[in-house]
Amino acid sequence: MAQAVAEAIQKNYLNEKQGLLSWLLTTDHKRIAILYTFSITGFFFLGGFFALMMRLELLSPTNWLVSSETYNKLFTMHGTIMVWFFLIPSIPNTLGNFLIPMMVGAKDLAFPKLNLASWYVFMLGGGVTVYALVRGGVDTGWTFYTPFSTSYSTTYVVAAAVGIFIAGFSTIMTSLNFIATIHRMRAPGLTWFRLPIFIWSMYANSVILVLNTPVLAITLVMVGVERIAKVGIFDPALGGDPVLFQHLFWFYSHPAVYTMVLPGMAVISEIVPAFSRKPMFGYKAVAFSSVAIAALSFLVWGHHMFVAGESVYVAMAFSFFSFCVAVPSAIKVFNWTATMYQGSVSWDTPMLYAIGFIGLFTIGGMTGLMLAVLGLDVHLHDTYFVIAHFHYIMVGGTVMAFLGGVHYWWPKISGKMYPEGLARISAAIVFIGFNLTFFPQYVLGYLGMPRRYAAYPEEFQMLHVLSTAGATILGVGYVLPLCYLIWAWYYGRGATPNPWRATGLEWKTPSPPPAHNFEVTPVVTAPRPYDYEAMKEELQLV
Amino acid sequence: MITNFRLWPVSASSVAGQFNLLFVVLLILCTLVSVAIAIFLIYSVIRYHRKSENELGSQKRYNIPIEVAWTVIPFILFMAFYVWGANLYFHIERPPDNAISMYVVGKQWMWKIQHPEGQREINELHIPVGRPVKLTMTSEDVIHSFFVPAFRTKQDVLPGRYTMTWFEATKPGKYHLFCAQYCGTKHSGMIGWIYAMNPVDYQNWLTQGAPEGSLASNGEKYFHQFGCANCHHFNNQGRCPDLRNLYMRPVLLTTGQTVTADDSYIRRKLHDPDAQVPWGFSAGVMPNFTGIVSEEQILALISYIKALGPQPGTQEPSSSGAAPTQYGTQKGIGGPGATSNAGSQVEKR
Amino acid sequence: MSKSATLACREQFRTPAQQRETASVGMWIFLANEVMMFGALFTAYTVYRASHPQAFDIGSADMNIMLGSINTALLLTSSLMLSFAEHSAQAGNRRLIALFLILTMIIGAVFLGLKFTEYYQHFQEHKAPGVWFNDSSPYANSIQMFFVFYFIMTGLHAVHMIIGIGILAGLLFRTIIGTMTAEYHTPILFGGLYWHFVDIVWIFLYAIFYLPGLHL
Amino acid sequence: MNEPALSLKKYIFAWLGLLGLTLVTTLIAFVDLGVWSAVIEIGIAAIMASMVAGFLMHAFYETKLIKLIIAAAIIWFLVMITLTLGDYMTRGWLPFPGK
Repeated sequence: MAQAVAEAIQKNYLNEKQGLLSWLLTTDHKRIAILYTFSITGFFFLGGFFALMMRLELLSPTNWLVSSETYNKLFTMHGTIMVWFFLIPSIPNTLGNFLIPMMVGAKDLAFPKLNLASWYVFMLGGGVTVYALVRGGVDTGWTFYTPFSTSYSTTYVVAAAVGIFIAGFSTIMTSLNFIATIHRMRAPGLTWFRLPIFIWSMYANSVILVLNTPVLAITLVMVGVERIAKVGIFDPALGGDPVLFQHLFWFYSHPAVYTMVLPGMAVISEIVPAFSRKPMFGYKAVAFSSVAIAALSFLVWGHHMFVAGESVYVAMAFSFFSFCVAVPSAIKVFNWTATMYQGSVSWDTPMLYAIGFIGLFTIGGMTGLMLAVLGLDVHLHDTYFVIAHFHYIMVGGTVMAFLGGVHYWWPKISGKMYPEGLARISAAIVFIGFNLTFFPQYVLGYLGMPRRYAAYPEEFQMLHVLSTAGATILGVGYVLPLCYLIWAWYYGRGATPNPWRATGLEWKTPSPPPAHNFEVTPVVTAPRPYDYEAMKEELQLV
Repeated sequence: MITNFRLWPVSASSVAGQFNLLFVVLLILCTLVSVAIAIFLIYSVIRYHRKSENELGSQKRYNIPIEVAWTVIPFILFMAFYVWGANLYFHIERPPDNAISMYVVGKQWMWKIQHPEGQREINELHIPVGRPVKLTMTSEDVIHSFFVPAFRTKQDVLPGRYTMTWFEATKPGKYHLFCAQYCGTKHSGMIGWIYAMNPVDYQNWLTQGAPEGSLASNGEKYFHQFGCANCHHFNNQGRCPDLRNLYMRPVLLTTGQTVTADDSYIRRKLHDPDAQVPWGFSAGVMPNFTGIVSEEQILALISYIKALGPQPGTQEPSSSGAAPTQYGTQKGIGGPGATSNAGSQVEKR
Repeated sequence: MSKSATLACREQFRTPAQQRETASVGMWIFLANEVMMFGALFTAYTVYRASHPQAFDIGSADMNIMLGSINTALLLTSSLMLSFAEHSAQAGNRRLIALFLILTMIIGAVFLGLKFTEYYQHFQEHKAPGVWFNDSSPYANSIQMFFVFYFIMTGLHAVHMIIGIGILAGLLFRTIIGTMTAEYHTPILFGGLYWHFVDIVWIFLYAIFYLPGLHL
Repeated sequence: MNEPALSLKKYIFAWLGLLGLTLVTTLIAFVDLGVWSAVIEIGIAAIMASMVAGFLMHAFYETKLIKLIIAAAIIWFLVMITLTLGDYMTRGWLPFPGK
C-alpha cells in the first residue's frame, strides 16, 4: 500500500512524459492549464508594461514622454491585451482548466483535444494581435467605436480585430468544454448541490461566454467588412447607425465584464471556506447568485450608453436591470464575510488575497452602483471614475483572486510550497499599491478628468502623480510573486496532498496529481459540500 | 507648480445642486455600508483567528432570515436610488421651453459653436448666467462628447444625427469644456472653455462681436444660395412644401405615418430627401445635398426655418379632414394640379 | 477491445452512454453559440429594415425568387437525405450511409452553385455593395445596406455550407474505412445536427431576403 | 444506446410539410399585407425552423437539458433583439433631438 502511494506520488502529470513535444501535444487538462499560465503571464506583463508607460506619461500634464499618437496606441493595446488575452482567459483557462475535472471527479475535460486546440487558437489570436502591435499598433481604444475604427483610424484595426476574433473561438471552445464537463462528467453521487461554488461560478461564466462571444465575433466581422470594402454598416454617411455598433459591442462586453469577475468570485468562494474551516455560508444563495448574474448580465448593456444617444426610456430600463444585477453580487459579499464569522480563520497568503478581494470588490461594486444611477452617470461616464471602478473590479477583484488562487492551489499544481513570509509581504504590497494607484482616480473622475487623455489641465496633476507612484508599487507587487513562485517551483518545500486540510475532491489526490487525476473514480457520499463535520477524522480536526 | 488643486468639482449649473445631493447621499450610504462590512470582516478575521493547528470553526451553514434580509433590503435601497436617479436624469434630459438655442458642430479636434445672434466661436462658448441654454449638436466625422464637469452635463455628439444637451449656469466664471468620447489622435486637445457671464456682460459681448447677421439670416442666405427658394415658395404652390410654420409641427407622410418636423427631420431631408415624404408631395423632386451643404450651414438653415413665421390661414381645418395641425394637409388647400403620384411610384415601384 | 468500442468510450468517460450524452451537450451548446452569431446579424438587419422599410423591399425585389425557392427546396431535400443517412447509421448499414452522404453533398454543392450564380448576377446588375454598387434610385444608400446584409449573411451561410460539405466528406471517408458502426456513429448524427442547423438559418434568410420584395 | 431514433415516415412527412410551408409563405408574400407580411413570413419561418429542429434534429425527442440549451439560445437572442429594438422604437418619444 505504502509503496503504491509512493509510486503514485512519484509518477505525476509533470514527470510522466518528458520533452517539449509531450507538452505541445498534450491533451492533459493540467498541462494545458500550465501552457495557458505561461501565455497569460506573458500577456499580463506585456499589458502591464503599456500601463506603466501610460502612468509615466501622465506624470506631467503635457506630452512629456510620448506623443498623443503613441499614448492612444498604449491604452488601446493595454485594454485589448488585458481584456482578451489576460482577464477573460486568466482564471478559467488556468485554474479552471486545472481544477474543474478534479473538482467534479473526472479523469479529464469532456473534450481534451478541443482543449488543446483552444490553446493553439488562443496563441494564434494572440500572435495576430501582437503582429498588429509590432507593425505599428492600433489607436481605436479597446472598444473599437465606429465610425472612428471603420473610417478614420489609419492604424492596424483589421489585424487587431482578426486577432480578437480568433481568440474568441478559443474562449468558446473552453467554455463549451466546461459546460459539457460540468453537466455530464460529474463523479457518481456528485449532485449539483454537492458541487463546490467554484464549479457553479465557472459554469455561469462559461454560459455567458458561449452566448456572448459570437456576438463580438460577428460585430468585429462587420467592422472589418466596413473597413475593407468601404460599405456603410455603421457609417452614418451611408445610412448606418454608430449606436448600433455600441449596442452589439456592449451586448458582448458587459456580460464579458462579468466573465472577468465571476471566476474571481469562484476562487474566493473556495479560499474563504478553506481558510475559515467552515462551510460556505448560504451555499445555495451563493450558487444561485452566480446563475442570476449570468442571466441578468445580458440585460444591462445599455448602461454604457446613457449619454451615447440611446433613448431615455430604454436607458431607464437598462438602469433598472443594472440595479437588479447588483443584488446577487451583494449577496456574495455578505455570505463571504458571514463565512469567516465564527470560523477558524487562518492568515495564510491566499486568505489575505481573499480579504483584499472582498474589500476592493465592495468598493468597486459600490461605485458601480453610482454609475448605474442614471443622473449620476451623465457626469461620471467616460471619466476616470469609470476607470477606477472597473480596475477595482478587474484588478482589485480578478487579479487579486487569481493571485490568491495561484497561491492556494500552488501546492497542488507544482507539488511544492511557496515561501509564506515573502508571499504575505507581496500580498500587502499589491493591496497598498493598488489602492494608491486607483483610489485617486475616483477623485479625478469626479472632478471631471476624461478618459484617454494624453495631456490634461494641470489642476489634475497631483492626483495623477499619486496614481503613478502607486502603480510602481503595484508593479513590484506583481513581479515579486513571479520571482518567488518560479523559485518555489524548483526549490520549494514538498507539499502534502492536502496542505490546507480543505474538503474539495482536488485535495484527495496526490500533489502533483497523476495524469488521470484519480487512481479510482471517487464516489461522493457526503450529502453536502465543504463537509468538515463528516471529514473531521480524515482531516484530523477537532 | 500645482495650481487649483481641489477635491470637489466646481458646481455652477442649476442641476449641479441636485446632482451633488444625490451623489453625496449615495456616497455616504455606500461608505457606511462598506465600513460596516470592513469592520465585520476585520472583526471576524481577528476575533476568530486560528488558535491551534487542528482547530475547526463553527459549522453553521445558513440562516434564512438573514439571507432574505440582505437580499431584500439592498434591493429596496437600490430601487430608491434608481427612482431618484431616473428622476434626475429625466429632468436633465429635457430642456426648459425658454432655453436659448445654440448649435454645436464637433469635428476632429475642435468644437464649432454658433449663436442664434450669428456669433461663431471655436473651442469657446459664451453664455449668460441664469438663462437655460439648449445645444443642438452634431459631428462632422466621428463621435465626440460635449462634457462640462462644472455643469454636470455630458452628451455624445454623433455624426449623422442631432443630439441635445442643455444647462443653466448659475455662477459667472470660466469652466472646462472637454471631449469625453475618444475621437482620435488629438482627443485630449479637443478642449475648450465655457464663459458664463452676467446678462449685462453677455449683452456687451454679443454687441462687441458684431457678426454680419444672425444665424437665421445666414440661413436665409443659404436658402437662396443653394436654390431652396426656387422651389419652396411661400404660397402653397409648386411641387415643394411651404416651409412656413413647419418647425416642430407634425407632418403627415405619404405612408400615413406622422413625424415631427424637428431639427433631425429637416436635416434628414437634406441628406435623404426621398425618405419620409410629406403627404401630397412626391419623392424624386428634391435633390440630395449630401456633400454640398456643411453641417454648420444646415444648422443655419434650420434656424431660418424655425424663424419663419406662422402661415396665415392654416390654423383652420382643411377640407382633407385630417387634423388641422398636421403640416402635410396644407397641400389640400394648394390645389390638385401639383399632386403627382411619381413619389408613390418610386416608393412602390 | 475493438477500435469502434474504444472510440465509443474514450478514456475520460466511464460508459459509452456518458460519452454520447456529453458530446451531444457539447454539440448543442455549439449550435446555441451559432444561433447568437447569426442572431447578431439578424438584430442588425432588423434595426435597419425597421428604419428603411421601403428601401429594403425594393432591394429584396432584385432577388431571384426562382433560384431562391429552388435553393430552399434543395436544402430541405439535402437535409432529408442526411436524415436517411443517420437512419442507416443507426441500422449500421455502411453502404446506405455512404450513398446518402454522397447525395447530401451533391445537393449541397448544387445549392452553392446556384448561390454563386445569384452572386454573379448581382455583380452584373451592380448590386454588390462597395465599389461595384451602382444604383440611381433615391434610396441607393439604404438599398446598398440591404445588399451588405444580404452578402454578409448569405455569405456566412455559404461558408457554413462549405464547412458542412467538408465535414460530410470526412464522415464519408470514415464510413468507407469502416469506423462508423451501429455502436459508434455519433459523428454522423452531429454532422446531421450541423447541417440541419444551417438549413434552419437558410429558412430565415429566405424569409427576410427573398420574400419582402415579392409583392412589388 | 439511448439516442433518439425516428422512423423514416416521420422524416418524409416533415420534409413534405416543410416544402408545403415554403410554397405557402412564398405565395403569401406576393400579397401586400403591410406590416403583417413580415410577421407572417417570420412566423412561418419559425414554424419551419421548429419542424427542422424538432424532427430532423430530434429536438422533440431529446433530454430536458438539450431542450434547455435550445430555449436558452432562443431567449438570449430575443433579449438582444428586443432591448436593441427597444432603443430604436422609443427614440423620438421626447420632442428633443437624440432623446
